[in-house]
Amino acid sequence: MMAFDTIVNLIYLIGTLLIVLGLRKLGSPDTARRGNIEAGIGMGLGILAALIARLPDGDNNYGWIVGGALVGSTIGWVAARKVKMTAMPQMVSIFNGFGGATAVLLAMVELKHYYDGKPMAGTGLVVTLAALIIGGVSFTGSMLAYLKLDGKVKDKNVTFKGQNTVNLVLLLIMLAAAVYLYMQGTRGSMALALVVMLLSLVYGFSFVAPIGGADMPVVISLLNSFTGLSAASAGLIYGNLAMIVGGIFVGAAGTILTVQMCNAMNRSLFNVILGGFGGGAASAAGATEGQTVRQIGPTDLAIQLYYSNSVIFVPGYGLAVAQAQKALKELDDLLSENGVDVKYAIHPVAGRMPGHMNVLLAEADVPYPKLLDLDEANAAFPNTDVVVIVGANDVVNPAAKDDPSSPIYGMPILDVLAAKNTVVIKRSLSPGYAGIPNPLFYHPKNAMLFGDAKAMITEVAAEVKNL
Amino acid sequence: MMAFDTIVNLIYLIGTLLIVLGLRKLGSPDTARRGNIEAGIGMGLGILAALIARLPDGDNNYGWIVGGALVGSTIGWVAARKVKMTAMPQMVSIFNGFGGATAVLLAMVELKHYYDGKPMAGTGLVVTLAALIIGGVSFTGSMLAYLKLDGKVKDKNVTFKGQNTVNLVLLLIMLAAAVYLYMQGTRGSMALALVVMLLSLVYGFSFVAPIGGADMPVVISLLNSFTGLSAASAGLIYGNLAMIVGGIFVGAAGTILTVQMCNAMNRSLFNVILGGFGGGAASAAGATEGQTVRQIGPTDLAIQLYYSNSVIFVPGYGLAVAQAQKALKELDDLLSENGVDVKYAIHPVAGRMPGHMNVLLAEADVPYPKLLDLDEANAAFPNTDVVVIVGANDVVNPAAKDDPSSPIYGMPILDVLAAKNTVVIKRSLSPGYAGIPNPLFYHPKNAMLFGDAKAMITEVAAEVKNL
Amino acid sequence: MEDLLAFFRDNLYMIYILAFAVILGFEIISKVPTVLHTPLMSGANAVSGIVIIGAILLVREAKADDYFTLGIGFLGIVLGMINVMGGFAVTDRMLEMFKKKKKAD
Amino acid sequence: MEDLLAFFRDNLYMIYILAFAVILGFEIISKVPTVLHTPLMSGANAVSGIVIIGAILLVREAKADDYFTLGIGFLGIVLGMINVMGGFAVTDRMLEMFKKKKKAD
Ligand SMILES: NC(=O)c1ccc[n+]([C@@H]2O[C@H](COP(=O)([O-])OP(=O)(O)OC[C@H]3O[C@@H](n4cnc5c(N)ncnc54)[C@H](OP(=O)(O)O)[C@@H]3O)[C@@H](O)[C@H]2O)c1
Ligand SMILES: NC(=O)c1ccc[n+]([C@@H]2O[C@H](COP(=O)([O-])OP(=O)(O)OC[C@H]3O[C@@H](n4cnc5c(N)ncnc54)[C@H](OP(=O)(O)O)[C@@H]3O)[C@@H](O)[C@H]2O)c1
Repeated sequence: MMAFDTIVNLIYLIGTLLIVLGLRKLGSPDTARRGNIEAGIGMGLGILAALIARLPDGDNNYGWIVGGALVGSTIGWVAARKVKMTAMPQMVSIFNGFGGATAVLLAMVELKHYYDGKPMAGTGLVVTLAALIIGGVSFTGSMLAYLKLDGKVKDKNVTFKGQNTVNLVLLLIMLAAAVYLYMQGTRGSMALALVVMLLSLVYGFSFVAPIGGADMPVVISLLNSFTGLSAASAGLIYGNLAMIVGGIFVGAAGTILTVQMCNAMNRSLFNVILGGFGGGAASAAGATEGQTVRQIGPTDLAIQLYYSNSVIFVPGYGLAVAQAQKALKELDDLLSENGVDVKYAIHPVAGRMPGHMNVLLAEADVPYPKLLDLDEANAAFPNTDVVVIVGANDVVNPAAKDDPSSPIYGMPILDVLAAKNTVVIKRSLSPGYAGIPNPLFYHPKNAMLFGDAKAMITEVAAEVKNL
Repeated sequence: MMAFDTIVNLIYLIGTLLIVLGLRKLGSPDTARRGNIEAGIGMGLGILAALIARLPDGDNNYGWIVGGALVGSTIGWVAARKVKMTAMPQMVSIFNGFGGATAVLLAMVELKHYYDGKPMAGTGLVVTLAALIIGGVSFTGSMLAYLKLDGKVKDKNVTFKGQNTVNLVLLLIMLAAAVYLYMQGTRGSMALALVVMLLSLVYGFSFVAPIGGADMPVVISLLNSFTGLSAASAGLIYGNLAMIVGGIFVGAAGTILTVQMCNAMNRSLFNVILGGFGGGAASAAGATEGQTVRQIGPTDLAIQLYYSNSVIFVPGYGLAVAQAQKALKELDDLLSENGVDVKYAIHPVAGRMPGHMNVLLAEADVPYPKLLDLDEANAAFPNTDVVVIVGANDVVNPAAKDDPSSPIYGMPILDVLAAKNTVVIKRSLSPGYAGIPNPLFYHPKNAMLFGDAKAMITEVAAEVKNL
Repeated sequence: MEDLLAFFRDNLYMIYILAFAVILGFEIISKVPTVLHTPLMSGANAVSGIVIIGAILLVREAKADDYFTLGIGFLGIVLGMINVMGGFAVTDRMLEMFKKKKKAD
Repeated sequence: MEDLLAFFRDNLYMIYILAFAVILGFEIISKVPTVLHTPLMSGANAVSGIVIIGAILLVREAKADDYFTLGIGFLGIVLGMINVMGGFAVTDRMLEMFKKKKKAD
């Protein structure tokens, strides 16, 4: 029987190592998919070990477990398969929230048992409360992040002046309540535990509220590291090494990933959490008033593209919104058939999640060698006849290079003005994510084609066909 | 007293983490120096903890310890400060051997105590024997590596036909003896232990013997990982976590570093250990017979350089041997003063240790921005008037690109023929490290300046001064 | 203070493990290319669902008539499993997209 | 087999630590630029001198008249200390060279 326990522990060990090594492989394009599968197998081994491990008592209740697992996997699987490629971040956010919720549920049950008289080890109460509040914050935070990403909640509906102060106060109250509950020891009660739980749920919501909707990918990564930490805390309750190690590992990985994402946008995590962007927009907008904009029609653009030698498309968030990737690929095909050299310039933070554009274009079967990264694109622009910017804005804003007072100053951009001509396809002159005006629109080299990205691209393609 | 033990353990922990984090920082140029210092502090903490930890018995004998530590540090420090920059790998090899020797000494004493009747834990004997044989191989292996690197032992003096078979047999005998000693348990004897020790020392020597002298840096890295493993084994004897973790960590790091070094030379570790290179040289050499070589004198080269717009120097092993780096820097200064754009192209495996050329040129105060790495250099050659190859050979051998039958085929090279002219400074037409002829010497674009690198460079510089 | 020391004493090995897990987490993620941030986030999210193990243990340890624990535990398993299964599946779908590109390479 | 299982049982935490140390060692070294290989090798060499701790413990545990142990232990400390001190010093000297270049950058 001792031998059996050891085997169970070995399964846990192998599972944990597979998870670590799997996530490691996820970090490199060649091995990413295999890495994900390995991590999944590792998780499966962990679950297997938890199912077969010998326990001191209890009735096993495998029926409940298998039932719950079946329901959960089915929902998870179907949701993951059905979700649209563009709605992935929302999905991840919901999933993450559920992980946090699980930690909350565990903590509440353990607290109930504790107050019913079941003893807890010395650090048991601390870690239970940690699992409770971290899980709680992660749960509601993730849900709000989902709602914001999905456009169901608009930033302006959940923000107000002085919010950051209110948040700080809320955080302190929540922590104080948790500490008080800890001090009470066995004299605590479920009622008090419920209060702590509610406070953590409220704080999770209010923590995410002031953060701009477009920053949600970063926030999800941060909340994901919270879920990891709550899992690790829960692991300490059960003395389960796989949960502890896996949770801590994800906590660390999520934290550094969050920082990396912020770096890619040239912003600090602090700046993101405090709600960043948007403040200086109104004043700066005035500067461009009175400047003129040159417009172009679909037919003219079709002709211009048709007779070019080289064209580079710069896709942005608007392409994703308009679902214009397939139309763009068709236009590309038509042009390529006629000997035009067509490429795509992918800015690392174009769109709303890292790799957003790569994923969209891959979905539309654009071959990989046609995609230029930031440096390649900037090297290619000087030899390019026309750069067509499709629903992108911030990533081609020259203010990031020229204007030290701009909030995006310092962010590396696609330097499209190095090309002979540029055309921007978007619906209006309104600003993008960072909420700042774009001098490119008013540049003599540039022409604007106003309209929905998909509609316009389709029209241009039709015109090219007629030529 | 419990508290004291815990503090000692915490010191060990912090020491170990500092070592790990220090080595991590060693991997990036900006933080490398700080990383080394941090790892050193970590080691210091480990030693401190070992000095103050409470032990079950023993007389402490601090006199002996302090004495030994003083002698050892003084020797180590003076040797490290006095050694010439070019002789660093030799030094490292000796140091590494001493680490292995320490493990051997520990193991022998523990065995003596064991046979004298002191009990050992279940796995104690296994790990003691492991420390003994791994340490022994590392010791003599490192010593021979040192002798080879220093030129005190020539490859041909220690190689013979069928050596690899002999080595395999030796390895098996050594392992068999160790297993036998283990099986004997308390019935073993110091005499037998001495036999095992001698076998490991002999095997260490014979293991390194067939490996080419120029591959010694790779071998040292491998032997270093052995020393780490022997330290970890010794750590298991004492149940000392710092030794175990530190040793295993270095074992893993050394192993992967060895593999990386092999990759940089486009060879496998297996190929290196079996003695690689040299076999096909004689036959291939015939191919170049009858081809003509264009020679150039120092005066002509001086004029050519003086009237060029851009010159790139390609330093190689011959530059290191001739100690010509200072002379080259002087020539650079003279040319730069006269408006010639001078750069240096650094191949990653030029010379005999990684970073060899960078270190040498840094020693001669060549500013960093003048150094081009492989890709930068290959991009710069097409716009370069003259490329002067100083004591380099393999790293500019076009056969690596053109000739699939060449043993270095596939190794990335400096593509100097893309430049307008090339000049090679070396003493003869004899091959370099890989032992293969170099078609570059016979190329119409190329001229040879025969002579010692330092002498020739100094002459050219003198001629430039006279112009 | 005494408490803290006692904690360190009793959990020395655990602390080594935690420290290494943290360093590994940092080390593995730093230097990952931007395009892989989203799949990585999603993969890490799936792994954080490891809390499901706790829910399984909770239910197994419960008495068969302890409907409070069983009910909450069941809910925990459902939610945790959605996190795990959905997380890995969605990550795989994202990476499928990337693989397509590879082939064209 | 029984032995092996017993070993795993008694050393479970240790095995986690070892596994993590190995993964960390691999992870930290992979992707290091070629120019830093030599200093890294040298730094790793210095760290392998950690075996000195064993020599110190050996000498401390010996009786003051056990000259065999003391003598060999002394020699071990000398050699180990050469490895440690020399290793770090020589690494520092190499890296000094690299720093020089930085300044000129
Ligand atoms: N990728 C990431 O990981 C990530 C994460 C968080 C934040 N961000 C931030 O997001 C921004 C990304 O820059 P971006 O240039 O891709 O996008 P952007 O600056 O947000 O601009 C998108 C533009 O698309 C246009 N648009 C919207 N719907 C459209 C439609 N149906 N048809 C045509 N155009 C449409 C909008 O203009 P109209 O309304 O006039 O049409 C808008 O100006 C950066 O500031 C980045 O820092 C990125
Ligand atoms: N860097 C590393 O980490 C490392 C480690 C192990 C092996 N290697 C290997 O070492 C080789 C390095 O290539 P390399 O081009 O630097 O060197 P190389 O191919 O070994 O050639 C060096 C040349 O220098 C000449 N030379 C020797 N002494 C000289 C002197 N006093 N004055 C002028 N010339 C002199 C020699 O020709 P003469 O005799 O005609 O003068 C020789 O052909 C590669 O094959 C690489 O794989 C490198």
